[in-house]
Amino acid sequence: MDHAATATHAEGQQHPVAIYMYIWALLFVVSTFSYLVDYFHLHGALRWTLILVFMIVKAGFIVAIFMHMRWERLALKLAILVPPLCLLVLICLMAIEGNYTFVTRLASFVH
Amino acid sequence: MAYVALADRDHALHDPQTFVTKYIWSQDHKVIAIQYAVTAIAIGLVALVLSMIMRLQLGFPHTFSLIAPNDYYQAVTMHGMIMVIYLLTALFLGGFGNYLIPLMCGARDMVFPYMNMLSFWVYLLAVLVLVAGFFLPGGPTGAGWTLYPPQAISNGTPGASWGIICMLLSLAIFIVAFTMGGLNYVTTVLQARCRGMTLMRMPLSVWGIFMATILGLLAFPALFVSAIMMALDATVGTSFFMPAVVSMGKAPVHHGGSPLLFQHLFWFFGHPEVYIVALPAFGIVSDLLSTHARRHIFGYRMMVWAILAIGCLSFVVWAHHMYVSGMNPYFGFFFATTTLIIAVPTALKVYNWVLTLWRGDIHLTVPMLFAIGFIFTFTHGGLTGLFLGNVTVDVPLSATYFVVAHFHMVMGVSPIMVVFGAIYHWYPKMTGRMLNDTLGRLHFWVTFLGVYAVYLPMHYLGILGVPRRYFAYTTADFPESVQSLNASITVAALIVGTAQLFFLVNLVWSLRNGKPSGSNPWRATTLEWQTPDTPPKHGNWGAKLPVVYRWAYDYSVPGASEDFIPQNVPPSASAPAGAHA
Amino acid sequence: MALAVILVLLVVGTVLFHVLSPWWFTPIASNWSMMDDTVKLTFWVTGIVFVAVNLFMVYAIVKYRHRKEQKALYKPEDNRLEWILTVVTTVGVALLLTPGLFVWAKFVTVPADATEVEVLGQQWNWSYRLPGKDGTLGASDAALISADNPFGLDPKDARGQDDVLIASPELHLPVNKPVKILLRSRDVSHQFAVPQFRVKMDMVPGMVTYFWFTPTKVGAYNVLCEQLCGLAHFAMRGRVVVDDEAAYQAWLASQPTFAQTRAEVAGDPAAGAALYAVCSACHGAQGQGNPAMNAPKLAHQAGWYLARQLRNFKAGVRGADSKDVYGQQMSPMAATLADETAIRNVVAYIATLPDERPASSVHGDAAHGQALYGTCAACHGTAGQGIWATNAPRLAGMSDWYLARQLGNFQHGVRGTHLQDFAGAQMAQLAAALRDERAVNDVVAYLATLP
Amino acid sequence: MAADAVTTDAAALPGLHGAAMDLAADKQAFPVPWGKLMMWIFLLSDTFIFSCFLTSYMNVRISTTAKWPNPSEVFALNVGSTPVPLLLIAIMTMVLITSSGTMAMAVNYGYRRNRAITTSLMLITAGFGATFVGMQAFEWSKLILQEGVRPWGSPLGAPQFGASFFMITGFHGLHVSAGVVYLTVVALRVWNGFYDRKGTYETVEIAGLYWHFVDLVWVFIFALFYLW
Ligand code: HEA
Ligand code: HEA
Ligand code: CUA
Ligand SMILES: [Cu+2]
Repeated sequence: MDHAATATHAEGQQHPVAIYMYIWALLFVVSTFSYLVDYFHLHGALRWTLILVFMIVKAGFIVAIFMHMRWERLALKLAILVPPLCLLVLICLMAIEGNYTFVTRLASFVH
Repeated sequence: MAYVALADRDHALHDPQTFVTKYIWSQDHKVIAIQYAVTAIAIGLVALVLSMIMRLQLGFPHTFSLIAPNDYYQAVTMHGMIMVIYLLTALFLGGFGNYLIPLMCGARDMVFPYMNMLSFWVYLLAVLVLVAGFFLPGGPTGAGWTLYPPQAISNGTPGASWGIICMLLSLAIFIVAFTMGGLNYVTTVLQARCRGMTLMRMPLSVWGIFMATILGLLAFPALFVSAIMMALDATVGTSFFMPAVVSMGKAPVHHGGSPLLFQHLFWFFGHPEVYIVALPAFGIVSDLLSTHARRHIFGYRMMVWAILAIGCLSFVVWAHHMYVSGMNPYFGFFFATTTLIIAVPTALKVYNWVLTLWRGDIHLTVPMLFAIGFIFTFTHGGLTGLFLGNVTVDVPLSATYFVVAHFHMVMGVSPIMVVFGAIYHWYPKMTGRMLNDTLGRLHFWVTFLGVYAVYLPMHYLGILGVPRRYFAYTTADFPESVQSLNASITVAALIVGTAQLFFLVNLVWSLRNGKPSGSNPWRATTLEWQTPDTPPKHGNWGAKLPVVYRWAYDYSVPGASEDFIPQNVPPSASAPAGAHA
Repeated sequence: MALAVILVLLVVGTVLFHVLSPWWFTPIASNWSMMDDTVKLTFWVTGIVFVAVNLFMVYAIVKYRHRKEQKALYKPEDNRLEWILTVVTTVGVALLLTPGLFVWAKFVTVPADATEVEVLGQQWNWSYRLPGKDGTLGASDAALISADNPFGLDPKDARGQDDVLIASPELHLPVNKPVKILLRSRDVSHQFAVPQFRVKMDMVPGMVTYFWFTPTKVGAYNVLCEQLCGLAHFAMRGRVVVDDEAAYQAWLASQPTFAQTRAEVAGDPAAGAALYAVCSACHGAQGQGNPAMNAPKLAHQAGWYLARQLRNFKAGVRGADSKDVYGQQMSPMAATLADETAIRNVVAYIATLPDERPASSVHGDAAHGQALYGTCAACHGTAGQGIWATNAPRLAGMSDWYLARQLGNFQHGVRGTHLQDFAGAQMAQLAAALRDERAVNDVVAYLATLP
Repeated sequence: MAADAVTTDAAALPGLHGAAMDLAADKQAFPVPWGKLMMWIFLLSDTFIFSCFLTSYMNVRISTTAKWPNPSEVFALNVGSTPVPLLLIAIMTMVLITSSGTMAMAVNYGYRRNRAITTSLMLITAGFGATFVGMQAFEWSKLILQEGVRPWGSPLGAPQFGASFFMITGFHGLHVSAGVVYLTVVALRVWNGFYDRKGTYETVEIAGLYWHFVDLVWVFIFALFYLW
């Protein structure tokens, strides 16, 4: 947490430029990976897991480093990162609902 | 600490010179609050008149027949939407939120006054766009305030061409306005409190408004998105919510959209929305009760946690509005459970309100009367909510007048009670004069008894099976007695409606002739009553920000010389530290 | 203590109102009596809470009202009490929820022996489809819907051929047989609701929803639409008739299958011409109508509408009312048409007649009429051209005196009162929105201005 | 709790307890400038907007019975004669990520009060942003003119494909464009020393937050729309 200390004592968020370069490079790599997932026509569960994993990783880096979340106080981290969780309920239920609609359509409509 | 200084950093208050910058382009949260309140009440009165027109049709369908079916549906829609969004949401957050947050937190103003000012003007624009609907060809939309597609945008629904676009546009604008204001309220509460004002010392009014604002910031996006998508469906011809439909025998132009998706998005907004109008009422009524019962609020911590719990839960109960919508029926289990769980924290709040009165020193002032009226009607309305929340019980009652009765009792009556109580309570601070007491009591009694006479019987119409959103019934559907009951409901509603004149007259008359109130007529502890001058000047606190030493509820502290100790009074012999820091 | 007294009165009054209220559930006619039980249970629990909370509040108001040198008790937290209350409430809530969920579990699981019935909703009426011999429904598609395939069934789907189509809003069901109601909508969301059955469900366009029940009482029940579906939502009625087995089979036998409706041959104008000779006496050789004979213009009126009216006259659904003088004259005339083919032929002939504009004879304020017509336009079309999908006949360019008279008939219960005249009943409800004779004349006057 | 004004030394306490103490502090809950917190909360709200868009897209895509075009073919670019899947999208992604990198450094130099570098880095960022929007315009025109995809339907299959695509990328594009303007304005203010006079460069960081968020959203769009 000494970072936090420096971060708050010195003005604003100051961290060695190198770390941005590093993350930047990482994001490049991960993006390339997720691109390759498509390039090599991976399918099914594997494709999905990879896509989502890479997505989360990238999002994680951007929020944590570029947006300095990593150096913020836990209170702020929680305040910003917890509320989106209630979106998960919406997303899951909407996926199920979409499926349900799809099934009823298959069952009784011309297609 | 580098950052602690931030909160001490005083606003660069632009000092208003001209009349215009003082009262029109004002950045003073108090002026903005009043602008918000007046606009909201004005448009609220429109909705009130609409409701009276509806009642006349329902009560005396053939004697008056003022309106045709399309007018009726337009009235219902505008009535509902105006009341929920443009009256209550705006009044509680834009009005009371703006006025109370900085004063109760001991801030000089909102953190970003300029944006706060914009918020009002954009809100006004939203109202104007909404009203414009009345004057466009085809009139305002008659799709019901839930605006379900395909109905909302297909012929056969009044205002399906211009009205609905107006409505969607107005909602989008309103959301922009609300976001500008809301960001201000939240940030002010979190970052701009005065010294010693910890979150757990804040008055519950602020807590309620704060939580409601957060709900708004997270729930309005769903409405915003669905408004955009529906507007696209209507104008560009996309098929988000529109499946292939044969409207009026014409071949389908849309394909494969999902109407249920809209309903889910709408209620993902809609349910938090109902708490957006409920939570501020919860908070404010807590302060009214405690002040006028000269007793601390009972179980303050519990009250705060309940507000938080209700806020979180309100995002996972939305589909209790959709039990019979044709959604995946298995959702019923999940949503019935989450919905009934909400009853527990809400119940605790009810208990704590009553327990605040218990062993109090109750002054039956006008605000107190309204607060008690709130407890009575809210308990009633909340309990009927349990019927509807329990999926099986909802099936026969859904879409009947039972629902209408439920949500009027809990939203159309109880928060309105709080609005009135709050205005009687804070009017002295806003104007330096008391509202007339006799008129006030008259207003209370007619409104309270009147609305109960309106909405109690309505439940039973619903149980009998009378559907809502019906322009008229035939005797083939329901016995004559339904008609006579509807007639008596209408009479009661008309009386209540006109009784609001007592209030409006009182508001205007007391401005000049009310008896001077002094700075703290109710002998209340919270900071807004401790301002150096009443009404507070721009900047609220004169030279020095207040410092807070105690929670907001030090009433009747043992050993204190007075039966109340303001939050900014340091502990001393005559003012011992309360039990609760 | 006026407040306390009044609050007590309100609580007592509420309970009394509940007990004495004549407004209560309609007698149940399905297997869902458990739903009523859950409702009753909820009333007990919430009722007790309501009384308890409010009476306690009254007690507090009375006992602790302000008096000289009285001081409130300072005791911010009482965790024990809070916990007890939490537990009690949780128990109360669980008490309500558990039975509810059990019943819901029944609701979502359709019995294996339930027969399927499709309800097709549309602005603003109902029609139904039964699976037929093969016990399965054929596939449908909104894109296939047209005046002669109103159900939008797929002609190529073998399963659909024997589907029984019920074009009328009246559905018959056999008593004590579980049915799975499949709900489909043609245009917007509707809701198929019969208060006596308790259960109901929305029908959502673009998908098919369902619910099930077992009718337990022979009788006729009104179907109400309980999802706002546009202007005539409140007038969207149907009927479910629960029959004993014999009556049901008899009814079923008289309903056409999809294949049969496809097989119907178009009417033959030549044959119709001969039949029309009778009609021409009153309605004129060109079907231009004749006020002197009280006979409206027929030319240019929609064929499906004429056919339905002829059937209605024949069956005594229209023109039976003693106050409907001219309708009573028409009935025997319609009776001269032997059968469905005759009706189709004469209608086919009328379709060949030239359209000439009758002189207008009704005087009113067309401008005001235009405002009023906003409502009518929803079904009859902004140009008064008539729309088959809403069962609405052409109004523009038809005999205005006749329109005025019919509106009057609808308003005064002369027309649209027969149980089988659903469209008429619907029109009657909307005609009621026209305040008086003047309003009627204004609308008709406006119609006369339409091309 | 002490009865007189409390001022917690938040930075001192780590972990949950520290978080609790932060929230229990008087005056302010978070050791960040007002504007920064406001931006964070706004972004939170915006997150809900984009999530609703994406959820809707997911729902309609799952529920439609029509064929859903395969994005990796639709968005392929021909290099010579061989179609390379998602080529342009990949490049756009890289551009946006790069812009995020430069922005991050701009913030950094801002706090070091290095006006020249900050300004130039921000302008570069804005430049990348503009490039991104340009590429998007190209992609749109290709989709509309060559593939014949329209918001109300497409020859390739489900009408929701075009609809969702134009709506989501369009809404994101608006965010980017707004960001470009926003960054340029702030950059100029940096240049003319506005923030030196104001005494703090937090505005640069706030602008940065917004920009990174735009990048973040693209990450999700890329994964969920193009790769699904
Ligand atoms: C302020 C607004 C507000 C509030 C606070 C509530 C509160 C609740 N509402 Fe209400 N509701 C609306 C506004 C509101 N509602 C609106 C506007 C609609 C209609 C929208 C439309 O269709 O147009 C609606 C519709 C509505 C429906 C949909 C009905 C239908 O369309 O079929 C449902 C169903 O679950 C529901 C449930 C509830 C529940 C369970 C609560 C709970 O929060 C209530 C909790 C409170 C209590 C329970 C009372 C106090 C508790 C005690 C005294 C403890 C004792 C209890 C026990 C021991 C059991 N409401
Ligand atoms: C806050 C919300 C609110 C309020 C206050 C009201 C107030 C009233 N409502 Fe409304 N109503 C709704 C929200 C509200 N309603 C909603 C959401 C719907 C659903 C719409 C839909 O189905 O789409 C609805 C629908 C609705 C219906 C059902 C129509 C139908 O389904 O066919 C009816 C019928 O009687 C009705 C009647 C009334 C009456 C008589 C009042 C009376 O006004 C109550 C008595 C008067 C008061 C309690 C005073 C009110 C005070 C103000 C309005 C503030 C004005 C400001 C000042 C006077 C200072 N309303
Ligand atoms: Cu159909 Cu309402
Ligand atoms: Cu709800």
